[in-house]
Formats: sequence, C-alpha cells, structure tokens
Amino acid sequence: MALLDEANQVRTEEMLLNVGPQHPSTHGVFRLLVKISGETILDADPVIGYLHRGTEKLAEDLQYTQIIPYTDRLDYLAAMLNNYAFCHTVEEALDIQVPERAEYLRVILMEMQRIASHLLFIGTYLLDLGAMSPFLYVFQERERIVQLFNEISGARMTYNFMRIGGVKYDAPPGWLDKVRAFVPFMREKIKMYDSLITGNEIFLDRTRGVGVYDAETALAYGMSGINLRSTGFDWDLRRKKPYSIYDRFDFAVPLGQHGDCFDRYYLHLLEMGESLKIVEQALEQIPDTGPVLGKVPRLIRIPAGEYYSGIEGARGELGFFIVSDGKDKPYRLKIRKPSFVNLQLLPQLLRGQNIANLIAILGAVDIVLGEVDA
Amino acid sequence: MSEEQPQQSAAPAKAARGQEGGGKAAAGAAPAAGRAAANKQPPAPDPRVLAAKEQAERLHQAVADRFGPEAVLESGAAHHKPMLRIARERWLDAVNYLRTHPDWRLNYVECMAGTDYEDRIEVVLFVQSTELGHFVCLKTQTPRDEAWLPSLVSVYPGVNWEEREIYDLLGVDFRGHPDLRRIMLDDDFVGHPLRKDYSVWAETERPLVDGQRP
Amino acid sequence: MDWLWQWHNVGLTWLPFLGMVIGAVIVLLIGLGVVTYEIYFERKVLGWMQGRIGPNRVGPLGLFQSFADILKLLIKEDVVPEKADRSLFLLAPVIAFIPSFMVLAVIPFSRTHVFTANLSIGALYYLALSAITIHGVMLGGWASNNKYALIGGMRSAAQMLSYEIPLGLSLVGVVLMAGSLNLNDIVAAQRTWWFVIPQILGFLVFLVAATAELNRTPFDLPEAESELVAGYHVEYTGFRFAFFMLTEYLYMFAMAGLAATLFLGGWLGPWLPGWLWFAIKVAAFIFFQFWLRATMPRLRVDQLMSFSWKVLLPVALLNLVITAVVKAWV
Amino acid sequence: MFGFLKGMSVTLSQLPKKKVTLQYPDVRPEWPERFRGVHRFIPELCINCNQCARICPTDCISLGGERDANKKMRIDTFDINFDICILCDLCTEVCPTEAILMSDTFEMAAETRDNFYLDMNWLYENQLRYEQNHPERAQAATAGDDA
Repeated sequence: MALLDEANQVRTEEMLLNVGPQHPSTHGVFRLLVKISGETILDADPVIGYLHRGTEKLAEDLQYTQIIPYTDRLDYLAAMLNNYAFCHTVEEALDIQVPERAEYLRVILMEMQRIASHLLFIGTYLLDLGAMSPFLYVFQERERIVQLFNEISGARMTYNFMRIGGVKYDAPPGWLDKVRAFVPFMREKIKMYDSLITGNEIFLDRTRGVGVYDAETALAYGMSGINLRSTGFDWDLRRKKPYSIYDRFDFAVPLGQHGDCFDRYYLHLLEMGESLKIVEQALEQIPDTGPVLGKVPRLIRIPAGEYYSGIEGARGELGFFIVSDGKDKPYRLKIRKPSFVNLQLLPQLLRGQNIANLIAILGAVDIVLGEVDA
Repeated sequence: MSEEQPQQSAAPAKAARGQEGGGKAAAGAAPAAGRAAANKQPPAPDPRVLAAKEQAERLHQAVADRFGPEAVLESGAAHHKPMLRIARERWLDAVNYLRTHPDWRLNYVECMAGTDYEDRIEVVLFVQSTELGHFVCLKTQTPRDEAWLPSLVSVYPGVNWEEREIYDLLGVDFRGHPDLRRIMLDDDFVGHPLRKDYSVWAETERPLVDGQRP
Repeated sequence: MDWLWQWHNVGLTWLPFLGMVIGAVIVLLIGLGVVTYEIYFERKVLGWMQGRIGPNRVGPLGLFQSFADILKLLIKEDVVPEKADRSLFLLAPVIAFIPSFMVLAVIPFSRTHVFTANLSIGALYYLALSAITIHGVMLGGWASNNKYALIGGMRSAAQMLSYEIPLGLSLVGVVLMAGSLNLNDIVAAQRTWWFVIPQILGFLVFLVAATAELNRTPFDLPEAESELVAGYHVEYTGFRFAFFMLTEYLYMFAMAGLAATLFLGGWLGPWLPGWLWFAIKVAAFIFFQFWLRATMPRLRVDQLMSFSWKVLLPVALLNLVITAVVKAWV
Repeated sequence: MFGFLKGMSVTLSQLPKKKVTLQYPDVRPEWPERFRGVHRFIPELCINCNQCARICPTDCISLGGERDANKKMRIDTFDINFDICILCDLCTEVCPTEAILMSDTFEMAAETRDNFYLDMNWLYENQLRYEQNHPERAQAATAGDDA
C-alpha cells in the first residue's frame, strides 16, 4: 500500500508547447498553444491573426471591381473560387445575367481550381504525416493546372480573372483542348494517388478514427465543405442551392461515414474525380462562341440593401455579405471564411489526443491562413 | 410589412440607408416617400421579395407570439431573404426558440456579421434550416456607445470566433461569451477598426517621428 | 608480409599497433567518404523518385554537393543556447558519434580486409556499442533545454530501446545457425546459402528493427519534422549538428554492413571481388531505406511502441524457436 | 495487410521517369502571351486620362503631364511603385490607348525599397526589351492597330 501511495505522489509536470507561429506543419503563421502532459494534449488554444490584412476594412474604400484582386489573396490556393464568390454576390444583388460561355468558363475554372486546391491538401497532409513524395507529385499536376490558368488569366496564383458579369478574357485558342487533354491525365493520377496513399497501412493507422466528430457537432459549429460531409451529412451548396449552372451537371457528392481524418482525406480524392466529371461535361456543353462579359454598367453601384450569397468553396461555404448604401463602394463587406469557421472545433478535437495526432487533425481541417486571418 | 412601411416613410433617407435592403432593392414593393420618381412607373414587385416578406411575416408571428410584440422590432426582406429584427434583450431567447421550434429548426449558422451604422451597431445572422430549407436573416442591434449583446455561443457554438471577431473589430461586448478576447488584432490594440469613426492616427499612441505622427 | 594479414594473431608490438592506428584512420576516412556519398545518393534517389533531379549544381552531376554542405556546416558559427546545459550540450554529439564509428571495427568489408577486428563476440559488440548512441541523443535532447528537443530525445530513447530487443533477437537466429558470434565466421558459414533464405522471418524483423534503430522513415519520430521541427537536434548548429548527421549516416552504413554480413552473405559472391560484393549488398540495403523514405508516412509514437512489443517481438521469438528446433533436429 | 507495397511500386515506377525540374536561371520558363509581369509603358500613346491611377486598388500609379504646342496631352511623369503594386492588371484593362501593358519581366529583387519605385524611362525600356524578346507579338500588336 505504501508503495502505491508513493506512486500516486509522483507528480508529472505539464508543459506549454508553442506550436507555431513558425512551425513546419501549421501551414502558415498560425500559433497553437498546447498544454501537454508527456505527449498527451490537455488543452489547446489557437491563436490567429498573424496574417490579418484587414481586407474587410480595405474593401470599404474600394470600388467593386477593385475588390476582386483582394479576394485573390484570401484563400490563395483557390483564388478562382474567391473571385467567383464575390462576383456572384454582386451579380445577385444587381440581377445581372451572365453570358453562357462565361458561365461555362467559370465552372471549368472553378472545378479545376478545386482540383488544384484538393491536390495541395493531399500533398501537404501527407507531408504532415511524414510522407514526402506525394507533396512533390501533387505539384506536378498542380503545375499543369496553374499553367492552364496562366494561359487564360496571365497569373499563376492571383488570377483576378472573374469580372462582375462574366470573365475578363475569352479562352485563348486551343485552351479548351488542353483542358480536355488534362482530364484523362488527371484521372490516371488520381488512381496513382489512390494506390500510393489509400492502401498504406501506416497512413490508415494514423488517420482512421482520429479526430472524429459527428454531424450534429459539425452543424452546431457551422462547419461546411468536406469537414461537414466527412460526417456523412449531405451538404453541398452546388446541390442544395445551385448557383451558376451547376444544376446542369451530373455529379455525385461523396460522403464520409465516420467523420475521421481518413474520410476527410478520401473525400478530397473522390471530389477531384467528381470535379473532373463536371469539367468534362462543361467542355461538352460550352457554346463555341459568344460574349464572355454581360451587360454591366461601367461604374457598378449596388442599390442600398444587404446581400449575402455563398458558394461551395474548396474548403467549405465561402460567402460574401455586402451592405450597400447605394454608392459605388460597399458600406460593409464581410467574408464568410470557411477555414476560419472550421478551425473553431480544433481545441475540442485535440483534447486528450497524442501530440502526433495534433498534426494529423490540424492538417485534415485544411486551413489556409490567408483566409482564416483575412 | 405592417411595421416596415410607416417606419420607412418616416425615417429620413440618411438614417434608413442600408437597412431595409429588400424593400429598396425591389424598388417599389414599399415606395418610400419622396423616393419614387413621379414620371417613372414603379416596376412590378419581385416575387422573390414578396415571398421573403411573407415568410418574414410568419417568423414575426412566431416570435411575437412567444415573446410578446416588443421582441420584434421589424420584419421585412434582406434582398431575397426573409429578415427579422429582434430586440437585443430577446436576441438569445428568440434565436434559440427558432433553432428548436419544429416549424423553423434553424440549426445551421451560415454567416454572422456586424455592421456599424451612424446610430447603431447591427449584428446579422444568416441561419439556415438544413431539414426544412429555410434561409433566414436575423438581426439585432445595439447602441454604439455601451454596445453589448447577449452571446449566442450557448446556442450555436460555431459563432464563438465570429463573436470574438465582432468584438475585436466593432467593439460589441457579447455578454455570456466564454472567451471574449481579441482574435485578429493584438491584445493591446486600441480601438475597433471596423467602426466608421475609427482613425488609425487618433486612437493609437504612436511615437512622433520628426515631430509628426508617421 | 604475411604477418600483415594475420595481424590479429600476432602479439601487440609497435608495428601492428601502428598498423592498427593507420587502419583506424583509413576506416574513418572510408566511413566519411561513404557518408558523403550516401547523402548524395539519398538526395539523388529521393529526387528521382519524386520527379526531380536532385543535387546538380556543385561539381559535375552535383557530386561535390555533400562536400559543400559539410564545409558550410563546419564554418558556421557554433551556437550554444544560453539556457542549455552547456557541458552536456557539448558532450552529447561526441557520445553519439564515437560508438557509430567504433562499430565499424567489426564489420568485415572483404575477405582480406586487414582492419577488421576478428572479435569473437562481434555481433554482441555491435549491439552493445550502438546502444550507447542513445545516450548521446537523449542527452542532446535534454541539454538543449528545448521542449521539442526534449520530446524528440525521449521518443528517441524509448524507440531505440524497444527496438534493440527485436533487433537483438533477430540476430540470434543467425548466430544459432552459424554457431558463432564472430562476424567473420558468420560470413564463412554462408558459403552454401545466404542466411536470408532460412532466416527470412528473422531478416524481416531485422529489416524493420534496423529501420527503427536508424530513425529512418517510417520510424523517424525523434526528428519528425512536421511535429517536432527537428527533434533532438533542433538547437544544434554547425559542426555539432554535423556530428549528429554523421552519426546517423554512419550507422546506416554500419547497419547495412551488418545486414549484408548476417543475412546476405557479406563479401561472398561469385566472379566479382569480395569488397565489391559487399559494397553492392550495402548499397542495396541503403537504397531500400531511401525507397521506404520516399513512400512511407510516419508512424505515431504509441503505434510504434505497440508494433515493437506486440508484433516484432513475438515474431522474433517465433523465429528463434523455429531456428532452435530445426537446428536441434536436423 | 501489404497495401504499402502498392505504394512502393508507385514510387519505384517514378524513378526512371522524365524529370520535371526546370534548370531555372539557365533555362527560362516559357510565359504565355497574357502573362502578367511588370508593366511596360509607351509614352507616345498616353493621353493622361488618369484612369489607370484611379482604378488602381493600391494607388501605386502616379502620373502627370501637360499640353504641348499642338494642344496634345503629353506625359511627363509616370511612376509605378512596385513596392505596393499587386500586378492585378486592372490598369491595363482600363487604358483606352493601350499605353500601359504587362510584360513578361518578373524578376524584381532589389536591395532597397527605393529600387521598386520605377519611372517612365524604366517602363519604356521594359517595353523595348519586350519588343526585342517577342518581335512577333509586337508586330501583331501594330498590325492590329492598323486594321
């Protein structure tokens, strides 16, 4: 008995570990203050704002067209989607009809962007888990997408390509054929990733049953995108509130079953396949010619009022909320940032986990700090 | 509708700016005094706005029946979405009621935003019912000085950071929030930048450079 | 000159002693050369597997890249953190490095290799010395006074200790078959067949345990970059960091040599000279490590432990029992 | 049980494949025609309309000029502060005379911030460089003007 008492008196000391702001796995300047006992996490406190640029405040002094380049810099891995989300909100507010060809170009670009973003997720996630090669493989495919974007928009990351009422340029000659050639190439690569990663026992051990939450929690925390769908909850805005021309395409919304990190990884892989399907259909349906910019007043003024619309971004619901007082600049612009909202659940997920799971869980949330901090 | 019209016509154009969104966006659903141009026929009201207003009316009824008429300040439409403005004293209860009420079940927060107007700070909550498909804009407001609102974290844990952000950038004190700290800016930052009267130079104590503020 | 090949049987006089010292220096230089090109080889192989071309700027085909890196490390400022335990901090890389070099003494590089200690307990000597390195790693992690380094050091100690056991047990099968702990004798006992065939189970256990001992992917938890930044050597810079790196890659060479000796017939092989055979086998083992690194994610620390105790150890024991039974009956 | 072997075969199959590395400073990337590098500027075409300066979201363009003897607007100063320019391309979009365009110069590393404050001369030199590097594009542009 005395021995047992003595053993109970052994005191272990908790320590505070500062993960970040400079850390290889925080994907940017993100700081996570974790209290650990041994390697077990007792508590975690995310600290954000290191990349806060005040986009919302800046936008109050900018005309609507001028805001578009700023949206590029929110989620810089999915700038096309940001561009679209903003233009879409303004178009809805003004009831602008977007020409067919522009809509199809937009959908092709958005889905390609989604693929690029998901690719990068897979690469960085595997890098977080210690596998190095997928990270370099994904950049080869992403490079092709980025090159295609470069050809159509002139930039590799910050495209500034969508315009209110359409897109900036029509596709250069031969561009659509390049996209057509990309689709089967990407299909092969998805298969390759599947055999490289999905079957790996160590990967499965690291991700199965890690970071589990259910649909109810996810909804209460306002999560969206793959983070929500991994729990098996069917919620894809492309389906639930079809915007643009998504109601014309036939695609599936892959759902997870367990709500763990593996599901989140696997949904990214499956969604790339679905995006390819959409790209393929859009390439078939796109009209050969036609204007790419609708009838839009030169100086855009939104009637006074409040406008919100969200789209299915690469990381979840990406929405823009505009308060207008009838001038050519928004009175207030609020961005519904999916990573920002999704990140909130992190402390709950981390409590009681091993520190090695921290990386697995944080990586699977798929954050981009440019968006979290805006 | 019943409340909106007199209010809008009575309010001076400047004070009303940016609040009755749907009404003005449809331009004619509720023609404000002195606004409808004499030579222009008001266009037919947008059916989407009408539907939104209808739904807002039902929402109004539901909340007013439960919490009394003074709980709801206004109902109308924010663009094509039903809008309900709730008194801040009843904000938490009303939102929770709408979340759990079987007719509404607004269980999913899409967006929460705060806006600073000249006379008040308004907080907007876009909520969605994933089962019934409602998409509603709930609003509340607080005076600018001594700005406080009840926190919704106990109802929707997901607005935790959004409320922190509103506190940080607009200076609204969310009472009952478990962890109300600055989130985007430094802890020792002075002022709330998204307030319209915020000035970078006025509120920070920057050292003088060559006798001038940098 | 006959005595030169028989030096371990002659008494210790001045001449053999001098020979030993010269031999040690030569082995050290060989070791350094091997490490240099091991790193180069690793970067090239990883690059090729990842669609890149690897180092290619310094010298033809980037052959001098590693020299440039070493030179850079050597001329870097030697930083000792203020809050670190200074003496331990300085001592740790040395403790880690010396055994890694000492274990090379028993590896038979070739039939006529003059410098190999014909130690009758060669395998045991290897295991015993390599265990000392753990102290260096652990002390380094502790003395850095850094939380990441501490966790890395502790992980490293736990991991290396728990994988020593399956590693040791996997050797026992070979030792039973050869009937000797002397590595030279073990090589000689493989003239009919390499032990990898009868000892395939043992070889697999050895392969996994060796990878873990070397802190290589998928067992690179002590220096898990994405979790612990750099693990136990997070605070080390300059030539002290180079010492840790050197230790790691020397061990890889030594472990590859041990694997070749125990399971792949050492320098045995037709047509080619013995040293070349040895080099080929070592290179194959090392290549396998790089290949693993290009493919595998990292295990989690608790999975690592349970894998060692719940999978590897029983398999190693099973292998031991089978070997013993077969040996007794046949 | 042995799913990782599939992965290992994938990595091994990559080994002999063609490498994608671009030996960058020796081999230059091929930029498409729309590529947005640093601006180039043709002073003769500028009519001082100030639209580029007004559309610029970061206010990095400043320009000024006066009427010459023929009452034609002539540009005197045209500076772009590349310290804050985000290369969004809005200025070239609004330019009515295509006096300001994007080039494919993209290497801008400099030691001080002052070096990013580039004036009309530099921008015109950039235009000449661009013409030199892409004679076919410059020709197509002039042909388009004639048509």
